[in-house]
Amino acid sequence: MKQYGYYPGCSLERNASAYDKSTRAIAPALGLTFNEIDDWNCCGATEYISLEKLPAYALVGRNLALAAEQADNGHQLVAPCSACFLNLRKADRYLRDSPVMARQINEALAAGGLHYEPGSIKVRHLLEIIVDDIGYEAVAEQVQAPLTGLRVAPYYGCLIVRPAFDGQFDDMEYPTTLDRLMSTLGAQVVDYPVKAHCCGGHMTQISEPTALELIRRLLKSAADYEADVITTLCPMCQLNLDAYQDAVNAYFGTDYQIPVLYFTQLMGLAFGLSPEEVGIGQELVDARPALAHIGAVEEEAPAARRRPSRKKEEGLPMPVMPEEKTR
Amino acid sequence: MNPHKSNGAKKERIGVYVCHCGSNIAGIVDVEEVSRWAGEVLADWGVVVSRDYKFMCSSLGQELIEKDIQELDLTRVVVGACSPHLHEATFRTACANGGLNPYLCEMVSLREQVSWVHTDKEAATEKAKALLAGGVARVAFHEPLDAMSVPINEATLVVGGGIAGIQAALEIADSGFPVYLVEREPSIGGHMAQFDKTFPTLDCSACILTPKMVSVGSHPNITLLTWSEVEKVDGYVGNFTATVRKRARYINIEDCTGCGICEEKCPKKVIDDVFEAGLGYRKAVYRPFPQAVPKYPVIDTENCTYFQKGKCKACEILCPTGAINFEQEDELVELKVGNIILATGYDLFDARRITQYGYGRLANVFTSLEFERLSNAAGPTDGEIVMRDGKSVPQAVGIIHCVGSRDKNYNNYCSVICCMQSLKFAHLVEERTGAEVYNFYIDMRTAFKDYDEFYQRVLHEGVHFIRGRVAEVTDAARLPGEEGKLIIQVEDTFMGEQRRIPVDMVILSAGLEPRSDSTEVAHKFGISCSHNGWFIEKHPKLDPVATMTEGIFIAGCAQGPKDIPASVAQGAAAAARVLGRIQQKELALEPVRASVIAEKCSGCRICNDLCPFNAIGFDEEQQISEINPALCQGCGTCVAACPSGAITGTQFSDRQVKAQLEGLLAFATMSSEPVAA
Amino acid sequence: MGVTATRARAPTFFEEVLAETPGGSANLEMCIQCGTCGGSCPSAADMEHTPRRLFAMIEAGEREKVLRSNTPWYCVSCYYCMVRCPQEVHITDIMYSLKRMAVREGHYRESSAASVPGFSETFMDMVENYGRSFELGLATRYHLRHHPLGAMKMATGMGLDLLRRGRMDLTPRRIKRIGELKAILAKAKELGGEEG
Amino acid sequence: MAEQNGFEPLIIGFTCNWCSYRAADLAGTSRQKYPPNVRLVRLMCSGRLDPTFVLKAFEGGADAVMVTGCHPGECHYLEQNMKTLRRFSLMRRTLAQFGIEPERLKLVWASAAEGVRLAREIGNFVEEVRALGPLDWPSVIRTNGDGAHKAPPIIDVAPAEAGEEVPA
Repeated sequence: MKQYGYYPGCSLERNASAYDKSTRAIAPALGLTFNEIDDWNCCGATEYISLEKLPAYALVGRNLALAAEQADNGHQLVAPCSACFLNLRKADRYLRDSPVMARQINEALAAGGLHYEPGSIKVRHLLEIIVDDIGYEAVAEQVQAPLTGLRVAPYYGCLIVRPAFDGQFDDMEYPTTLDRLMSTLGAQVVDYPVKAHCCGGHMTQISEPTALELIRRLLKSAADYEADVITTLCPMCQLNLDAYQDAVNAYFGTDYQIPVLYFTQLMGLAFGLSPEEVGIGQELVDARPALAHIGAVEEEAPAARRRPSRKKEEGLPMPVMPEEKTR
Repeated sequence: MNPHKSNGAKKERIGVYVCHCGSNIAGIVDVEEVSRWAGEVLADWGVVVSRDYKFMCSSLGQELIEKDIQELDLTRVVVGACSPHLHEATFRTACANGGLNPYLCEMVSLREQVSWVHTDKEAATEKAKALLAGGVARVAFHEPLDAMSVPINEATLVVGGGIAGIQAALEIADSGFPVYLVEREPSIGGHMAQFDKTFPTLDCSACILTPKMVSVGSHPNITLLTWSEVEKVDGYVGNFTATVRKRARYINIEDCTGCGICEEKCPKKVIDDVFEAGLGYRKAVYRPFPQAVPKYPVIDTENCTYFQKGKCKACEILCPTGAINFEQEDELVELKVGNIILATGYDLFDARRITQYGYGRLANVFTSLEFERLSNAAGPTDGEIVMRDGKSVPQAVGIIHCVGSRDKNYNNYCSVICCMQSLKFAHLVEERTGAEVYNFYIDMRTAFKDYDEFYQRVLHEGVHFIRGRVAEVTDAARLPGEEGKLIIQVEDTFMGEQRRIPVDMVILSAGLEPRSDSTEVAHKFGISCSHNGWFIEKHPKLDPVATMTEGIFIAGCAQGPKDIPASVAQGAAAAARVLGRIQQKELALEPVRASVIAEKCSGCRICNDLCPFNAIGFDEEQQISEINPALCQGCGTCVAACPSGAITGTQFSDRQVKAQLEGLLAFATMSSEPVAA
Repeated sequence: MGVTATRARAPTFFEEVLAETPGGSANLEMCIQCGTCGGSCPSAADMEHTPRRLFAMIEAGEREKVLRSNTPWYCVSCYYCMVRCPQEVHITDIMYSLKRMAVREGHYRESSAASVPGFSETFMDMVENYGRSFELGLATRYHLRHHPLGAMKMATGMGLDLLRRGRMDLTPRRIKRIGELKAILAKAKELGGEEG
Repeated sequence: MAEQNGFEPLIIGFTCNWCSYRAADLAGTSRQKYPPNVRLVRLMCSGRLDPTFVLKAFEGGADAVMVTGCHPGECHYLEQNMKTLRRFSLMRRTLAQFGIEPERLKLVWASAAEGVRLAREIGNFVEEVRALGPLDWPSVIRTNGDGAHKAPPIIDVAPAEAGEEVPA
């Protein structure tokens, strides 16, 4: 059993409870134990830092201090939400880089009886521990109901891959770990170009037209490549792509109907869990039609599909990518 | 504290000369006071005369020193002026002219280390005194030395058969001296042989290069070793021994006529990622290109069906002269040479590393080298500029500058050639396809003769120029006009707005990088590499093709990115330096050398492994270490490491350094009164 | 690194921006105006000035123009600019610094993004009083205050759907030791005030 | 420049002929200002730095010693600066044994192109040493040596060269 501190973050309490539910549901199969940090507080998202500097770092600092205090978790703290992941990791990094700020933050924490030694907690994203600590092979062993025939568009968003504050986990522009994880589950991975582009984050609250355009770009590209479902690893991305899909359709006169599921939900389904056990049904764009054809006897030949082709059959040779050589 | 008190009977007569350097030193340092002080306070230390003068380096200043040596019987000279790197040679000559051994002179830097870097006149004057005291204390322990000399072997080894190496080899060979030219690939020619046109004149690259290649191949003074690599270098300037591995070609060259039938009949086709930059094919037995020098092919065993599967031998069966020889083995050749020129060239930046530009993922993104082959009449498309499908002609082409250059995430230097190369591409695309061409640049760098005129010409041809570093190249269409296109997303910094330009083809002007093995090569030849991996020249301005290692010279892109004219100039310059050496017949060396005091050496051998130049050997018979003065470069590491104090270094002996320390600290608190010891 | 405040004069606007930005050196003095940031920005089309232009304005000391600009408020924190910047300028962090300075000096009120900090303020109030955010309730509150029409839309359309699927709280959750958090934040604000 | 205690430290800087000495030249030609507290000694290579030079400098009244050399991988004698790096760590430990703050010995890599950097490093070091205060070498020996008023024995480890007396 691998032990980790667990920082669900505000979204997973309610809006993204399907993410929380499915994460907890697949943990036993993967040999993961998550110990939720007691009495954690909000990480401040992208908002708090816009108004206050030191209090914003103190806010995150309290979580790091609590995680360090409740250290029956190997000093590893897992955050499933990309924004929480970034804020926790960034605070730890900046406190390490700036002894002056570290001193000030600890002065503030002392007011609440807490202390944090920068660098004592290693912040990890949920996807990162599944891919790096558990590994694709171990995941493959758990697959009982492969997602054969399901065309999945892996959507990474920004903050899990950028700006790599504490070691780069995947390519910052064209990541592939989630792609590989989805293939491991038996899904047909859609290699579409905008998988690490931005969903707009809180821009929906600030300038809705700006946000809708960003969401439209993602939906359009996923639709161009005929994805059945988009899979995500961040509550903010899920909310924007899912809950604002109707608004995008209304604003741009489009008709996208692409369900957006957390990668843990798809893992759960592939592991043989029931849709209810992984929180299917909480999404606004109904995933059931897309999921219905998993396990369908015959899937129509992919060649019949119209989609932009990347590689030409003849003509001049394409450069060989290093990963193609090694695989 | 007087460093010389203990020096007993032998009292030196020291002359001190303080230079005003116009107002450069005198503006901050009170030179008259410094000179007066040295004459009085340092009289105890042997100073018999101290003078200041407007310009010590002038002929009048030098004569002053010469005259004093003769009239006052000076035995040592200290000059407080500029950096020794500037005028040490000048004042040594003055000493020699006055009849004093030139190495009995010491220079103190009062300009670079005092007047130019300090503002407080009083503090600067006190520091100048301290530095002078250090020099005076040190100079007493200088020894008269003779410059060393070594004989020079007339043969030269040139490593790398690109344009710089070719030029160097021809210059030396034409002067009548033997040259060995070693090239790793099956043919000489280097990158230049891959190009179609050369900027800014648009000369055909092959037309100007091929005659030179032929000269190399047929030159009586040049021994060409292609498909070969230098494995080991021993020896020192004038007297190197290089061991070269001649890889087996599996061709008996005395029988081969270069007819090309083997190539034609070989059933195995492979992507040629060297000469064709991955854009074309070659066979398993091949010459990289028809004009290859030498004309003999090689068999690439990794791809040859016979070597891999044990049968085929089509080439052997069909060769009209029976020149194929599958039994051939690598050969090791020892070359004795006096000088070595390294012209090992560059690698192209791997554009796959900048993921957002899509190279390797998006079919119609090309690198600059791919485009050179695409536009080359002898290339895989016979010079047709077409897209990756091999037939469609692009209607819009984007050329991106600075790919992998001027970027701290990759290489933070400018690759020098990319702006001009991109302009050349723009011209060729415009001329041959009539496509709309867009150049995306950060700064347009068109220095050197006729370069900016070429920019003007391309502007006139209607090529679009957008000032902005491209953010990404994507096939994710947002708008109807973008469907099926590559979209270049960029901020047009002159407009101050983000733009998306749909094109059919993107050319990445990839930067130049040091060879991936440049550090190992530098090590092998005993020269230095910058942290990027470029070879380091002896002086960036005044000695650009020599290295810190005597007898080893560098030319072309191995030293840093440069264009063809500059590479040719360096090749010729390196040749000139070598020829100068050869003409001297023997070479004088700076006598900064370490030597072992035999009676003190305990034979512990600690020093043996410390020397990077393998100058320290061990005399088994006497059980002591010994230093080969011709190999020793004088770094002094062994001197510092010897636990018995048995190694001493001329010019930087323990007593010289320690005396200087005492001098520097004798007036410790910045007051000019000696501190009571 | 290149910019050290050893001179005996009041810091320039440029230096103030650097001082406000945490995490070692923000490298703003290294900007070569190449536009990689403006080219990469997903919301550049809606910005009054591209980030690159804003940096030139900071260099020129155009305090009011910069702090009145809507640019930082349209930053979506995607970090594309920061990871692509060839000079390693900490662009995203500088945007946060500019937001804080704009709010502190009240300049944002004159910008076209005048209502934007309101969202952040609502968010901050919630975090300070409950220790957690409940983003959808937050959105409703914010909209009620700033965009009543938007709030209507939230409440009837998407909001209702989310509520129905159990994804929206009507009341925020409060952490157990809210007093501890309040004390920490109060102390941090005090220290921040000293610093500013 | 802060002058709270009026203490002007005296620092000896050892430079490599090929990089840091040239960096000092460059600092001069580009008129980079730095405090006059440092006096430079030229060696051919930082690898020439005999530990006794450092002790000699402290004994002679220096408050601190700065060792400068080429960046790792850029040594003009290939890799001798790496030997300096090893000796540097050793010397710092030795200093600590004498009761001298190891911070009084500093290692700075500076290429021939880094005049600005060298000037800045000198400036920083002067401030660091100013904060440490003056080094009282004789009392250091008194409290940490074997009670005698003499230099630590390591000074005499390298015997005088044949027929010469080491100036003392």
